[in-house]
Amino acid sequence: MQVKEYKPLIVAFCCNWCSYAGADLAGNNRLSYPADVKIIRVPCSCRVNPMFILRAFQRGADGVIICGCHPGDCHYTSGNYYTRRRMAALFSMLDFLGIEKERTRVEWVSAAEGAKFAATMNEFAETVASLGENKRLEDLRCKR
Amino acid sequence: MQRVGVFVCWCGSNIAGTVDVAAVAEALKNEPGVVFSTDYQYMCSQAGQDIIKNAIAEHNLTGIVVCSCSPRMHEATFRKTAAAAGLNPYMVEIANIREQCSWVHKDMLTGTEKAIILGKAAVAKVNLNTPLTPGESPVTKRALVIGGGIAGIQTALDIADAGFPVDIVEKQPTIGGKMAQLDKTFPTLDCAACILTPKMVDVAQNEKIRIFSYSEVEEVGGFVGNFDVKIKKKARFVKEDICTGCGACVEKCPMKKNPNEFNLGMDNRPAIYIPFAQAVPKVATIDPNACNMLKNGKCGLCARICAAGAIDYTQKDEIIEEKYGAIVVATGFNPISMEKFDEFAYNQSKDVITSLEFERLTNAAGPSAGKLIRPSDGKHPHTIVFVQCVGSRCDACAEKGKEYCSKICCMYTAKHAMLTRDKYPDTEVYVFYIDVRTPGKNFDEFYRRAVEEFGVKYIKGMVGKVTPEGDKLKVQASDLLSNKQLHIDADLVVLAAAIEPDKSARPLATMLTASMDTNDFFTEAHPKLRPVESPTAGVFLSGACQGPKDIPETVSQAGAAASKVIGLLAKDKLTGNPCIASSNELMCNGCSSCERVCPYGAITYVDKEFRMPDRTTKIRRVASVNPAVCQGCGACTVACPSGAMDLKGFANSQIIAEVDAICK
Amino acid sequence: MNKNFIQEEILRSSGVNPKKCMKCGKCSATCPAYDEMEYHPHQFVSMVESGDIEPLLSSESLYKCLSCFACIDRCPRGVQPAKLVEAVRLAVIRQQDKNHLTANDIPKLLDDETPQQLIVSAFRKYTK
Amino acid sequence: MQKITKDQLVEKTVALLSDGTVSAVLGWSRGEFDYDITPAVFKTAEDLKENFVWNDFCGANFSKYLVAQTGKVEGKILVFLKPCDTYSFNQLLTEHRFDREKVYAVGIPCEGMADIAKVKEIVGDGIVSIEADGENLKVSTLYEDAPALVNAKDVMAERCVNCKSKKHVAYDELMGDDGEVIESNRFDEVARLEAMTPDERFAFWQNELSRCIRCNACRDACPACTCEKCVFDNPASSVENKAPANSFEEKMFHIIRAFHVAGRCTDCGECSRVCPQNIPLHLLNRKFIKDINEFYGEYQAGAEVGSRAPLVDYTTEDLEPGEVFDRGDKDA
Repeated sequence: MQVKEYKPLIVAFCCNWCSYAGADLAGNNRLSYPADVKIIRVPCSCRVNPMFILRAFQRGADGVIICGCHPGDCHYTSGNYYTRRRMAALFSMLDFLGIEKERTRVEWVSAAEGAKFAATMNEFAETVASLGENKRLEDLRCKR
Repeated sequence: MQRVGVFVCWCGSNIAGTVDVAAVAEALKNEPGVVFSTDYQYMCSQAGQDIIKNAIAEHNLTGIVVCSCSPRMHEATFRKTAAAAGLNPYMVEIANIREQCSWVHKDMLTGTEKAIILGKAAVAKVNLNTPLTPGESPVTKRALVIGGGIAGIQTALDIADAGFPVDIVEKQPTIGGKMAQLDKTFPTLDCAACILTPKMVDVAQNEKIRIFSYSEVEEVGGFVGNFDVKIKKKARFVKEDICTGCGACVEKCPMKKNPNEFNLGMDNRPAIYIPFAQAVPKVATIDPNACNMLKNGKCGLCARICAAGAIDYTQKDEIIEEKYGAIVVATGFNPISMEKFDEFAYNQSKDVITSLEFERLTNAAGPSAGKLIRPSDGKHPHTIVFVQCVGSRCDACAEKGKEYCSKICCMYTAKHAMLTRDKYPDTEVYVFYIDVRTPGKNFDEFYRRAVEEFGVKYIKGMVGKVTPEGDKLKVQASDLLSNKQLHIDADLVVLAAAIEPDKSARPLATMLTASMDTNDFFTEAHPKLRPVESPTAGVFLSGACQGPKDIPETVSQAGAAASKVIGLLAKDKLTGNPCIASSNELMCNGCSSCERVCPYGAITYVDKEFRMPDRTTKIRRVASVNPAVCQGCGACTVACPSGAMDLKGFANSQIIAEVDAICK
Repeated sequence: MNKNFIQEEILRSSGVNPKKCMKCGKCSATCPAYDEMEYHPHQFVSMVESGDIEPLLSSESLYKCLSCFACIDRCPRGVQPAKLVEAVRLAVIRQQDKNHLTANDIPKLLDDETPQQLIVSAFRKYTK
Repeated sequence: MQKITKDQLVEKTVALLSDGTVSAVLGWSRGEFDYDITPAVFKTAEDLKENFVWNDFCGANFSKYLVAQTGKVEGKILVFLKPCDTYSFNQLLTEHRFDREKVYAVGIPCEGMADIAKVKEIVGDGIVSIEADGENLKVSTLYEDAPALVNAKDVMAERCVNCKSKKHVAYDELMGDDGEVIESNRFDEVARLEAMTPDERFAFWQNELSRCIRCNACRDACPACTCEKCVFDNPASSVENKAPANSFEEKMFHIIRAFHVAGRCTDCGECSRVCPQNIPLHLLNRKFIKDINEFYGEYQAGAEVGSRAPLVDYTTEDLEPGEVFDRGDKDA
């Protein structure tokens, strides 16, 4: 029997104005991070609906990270402040339901922080990998 | 079903070095909707773009996915390509397989695998794309400047200079603002009036500029390019167009004892008055609370004396409605009230004054004709104590002072101290400071001159209390550097009061849906990169309404705001970003959640009639997004519980499709 | 008692955050007992902040403070120097080991002479 | 035992109907069993006298019904509001869900409602009638000749045991005396769960939520869930209704539902009252309320009309999502 090597699947929602550009900068500087990280571009971190996060977990993602502009630097002035409240509440709820808290994260990464982006992704991927597969939120019918 | 074309770019070896581009093109062929898939060395080159154009025509494509570099790089390029081929530019999606794939991953297998997944996500998204058209709105080529101080004056002049009509609304009877009250200006010591009044005259004479003095903004509707503004012109009981400003009425008015606001109440003015000699417009105004004719119907002297027949006791407030393309806020500042600072005895002694009062006392047109005297007895003061940071940098006493540094006090105090020593070398001048902050061209040099050349005694420490005793003011203070408590018998104490935004700013911000910070300063759209724009489109900020500023800074910000306004008014039409929010009225609850999170005030509510399944009709309140104001952040879409609010170009279904494609 | 411990105790029992101080000296400027004191109110703040507490513990200044609270009233940053002075006094008392009062001790202290106010303030002070 | 009687309510209502103040009444109507009370719209005095009920099982919160009913009635509709219902009433007004002018709200005191599940635990199944008898409920069953006496306090619903307020925050007319906001222990159960290990919590919720049959009763009774169309019913939302074939679907539903009402939920407890599977759904909402209180300051939805719900608000000093957990560790 062949044992399939476990590779975590990570969905990263990145704000178009900062972290998405930060990810581009990481690319420009050839700073590597695991290919398990897949980025979805959103206009602002406040566009991220909890539904998207749960959907990702449902479909088998092992970790979800939301990256936005640093508080105070939102392109839309206040979007990331709403993100901060919504995600604080949501993550606390997931924790309350017994979901490993390490699987969810919010990071503020500016367009200039390519190195921080890569480092964050490396560190997050490692954390998620050490937790193993997401079993508590996945939808069995959606499993590969 | 869409007909999707996929174009995988090699980017030379930038992508092809770590991604098997042919395999990616091949793999994506099997995705739903994909009818054409190819790869090419440089998709952004002319030849590459031709491949895209030809494929669109040949395969009747309704959507395309370009697997290439970051959309931040070439999304605009490929949108133009699509448009050139007759495809809606918003039917283009980019899969970022360079910056976020080939450049960060080392081996071919990993790179190719990830590129395919990113491509699939883009295909899944484009399948749900809909053609979008940017909204267009006309621009009313007229600007409104609220506030007629130096900030408003400069902004108005610069806008008018570019050929656009400008209206200034000023609540006082004259423009000029705080600068008109000042004596000299730091660090060059030009007289304020000498540099300001010519500008005021320019404003009065400029054909493009209308001045609504003694007026206030009453109501603001509309949005960028199309503001509808109601301006209340308060009754001044003098016909503005007839009054010649001769001043005969002012001289003859019997009701002489009213505190003169322009001199901060240090002397009196009649009930009918012109604030100062160089006022613009130079027109008399009757104070209805002081005029005997208006109060009791007895007198009427000014009407009899006025040769031009300008007096009109029946004048009423007038509402003027006008359309504007842009609004500049220049509401300025005021010194905070000293009422609550008992320790400085401001209320107990006339000889404890604020710095602005000191300006009037030293101003040649002021209550003492420029002679520095003690307000209580008119005697020459020999010992003067200046106290800095009164009410500034105040953390503990929110009800008394302000947490921020008021920025201008260090410099004007140095100016006051220096000028006093210059004109009256017999005076002893103390300045009590916590820090002396002098960032600015020639600012520190100026302060050093006050100390070194003019012998002003700067003492690190604070004044603890001021006690009036006889005709002296006992000043008890600490000298931190020599670790002593000082007791000074002063003749005059001058308080460098903190400054705060004008009280009219808060209601104005509500009218404009412009955001403010907790101190009531207007917030800028970006603290570094968009400092003169408010987050609300079409609203610009000039001067101290945005934060404490000195004159040079105010003037440069005023010019910057003007150039932003000119850039806006120069356009015939505003094209918006089509990726904006829109509400599905059938599902909208009208709950206001979206409105509360919208940073731009783009959401309003309308009552709409709906046909119910049982053939009755029901009127419901539903959200409506103003496409000219919405910037497309999407905060509302998450606040909306029913999912009625969605973002075009980043719809819920599109993002979920991407998630699904990635997680499949 | 080591230095850090005393510092922490003083900060805890006073509830003062000396880092808020912007070193304007208004506390000392306003202090009526200034000339009597070896260390002045602003010095209390900066010495406690830097942990230089030994000199304060043995200084007469502690008992020159009238607890008029003018410094608390006037301080623009809400640092409350008088509370620090009080806390240092308390630290001295603690070192003498007479530091605590429990509710059980109260009945035997009650008599017709002692004002209730005294008991209350002693209780407030010695239970911190 | 309720302090106010059915007769008092009927008398008041008939008077208001006959003098034309109101043209319809939202009240409780007799159901199949004594404990099975149905919300109903009464339009005549006869109907009221015959079918109106007021007893320890009149838990239904009518605020939500105003959204639909105010549009259907000419003139004003009378609604009875228990103290906890008034919060929902205000919250719906904040959200502009009905026209205040079309409602005549009568505040009535509430001594706490009974939970039929608790009654059944004591007396068993086969209940044929329940009558109030002083402090007790007299319960007759098919199987026992003599009715069982159950103390009303012993069978009080959890939400009433932990009642947060006996004060009416909205009414046009108040019957009886107004009470006070109560310092309740309503967050104790949430705190107990918080103190568990993640594995224990997961097991707890797995056990509870796996019983969900997705009947949507919680949603349909919830006064905060008044969406014209629920995302879970909307095919365009990509998350539309699905049968619970596995463990995650219902979790998704309940998390999203709780999130959608977070900051708006008044903690009225209707979700748990109507759940046929007795899932303690209110704990999810209370968790959000508890978090919001701790993160952003005390907030009671519906306490006043027009207040800004915490999740559509912010301060620049809010805590970071990561700190949510650090905070927990510190407490531990």
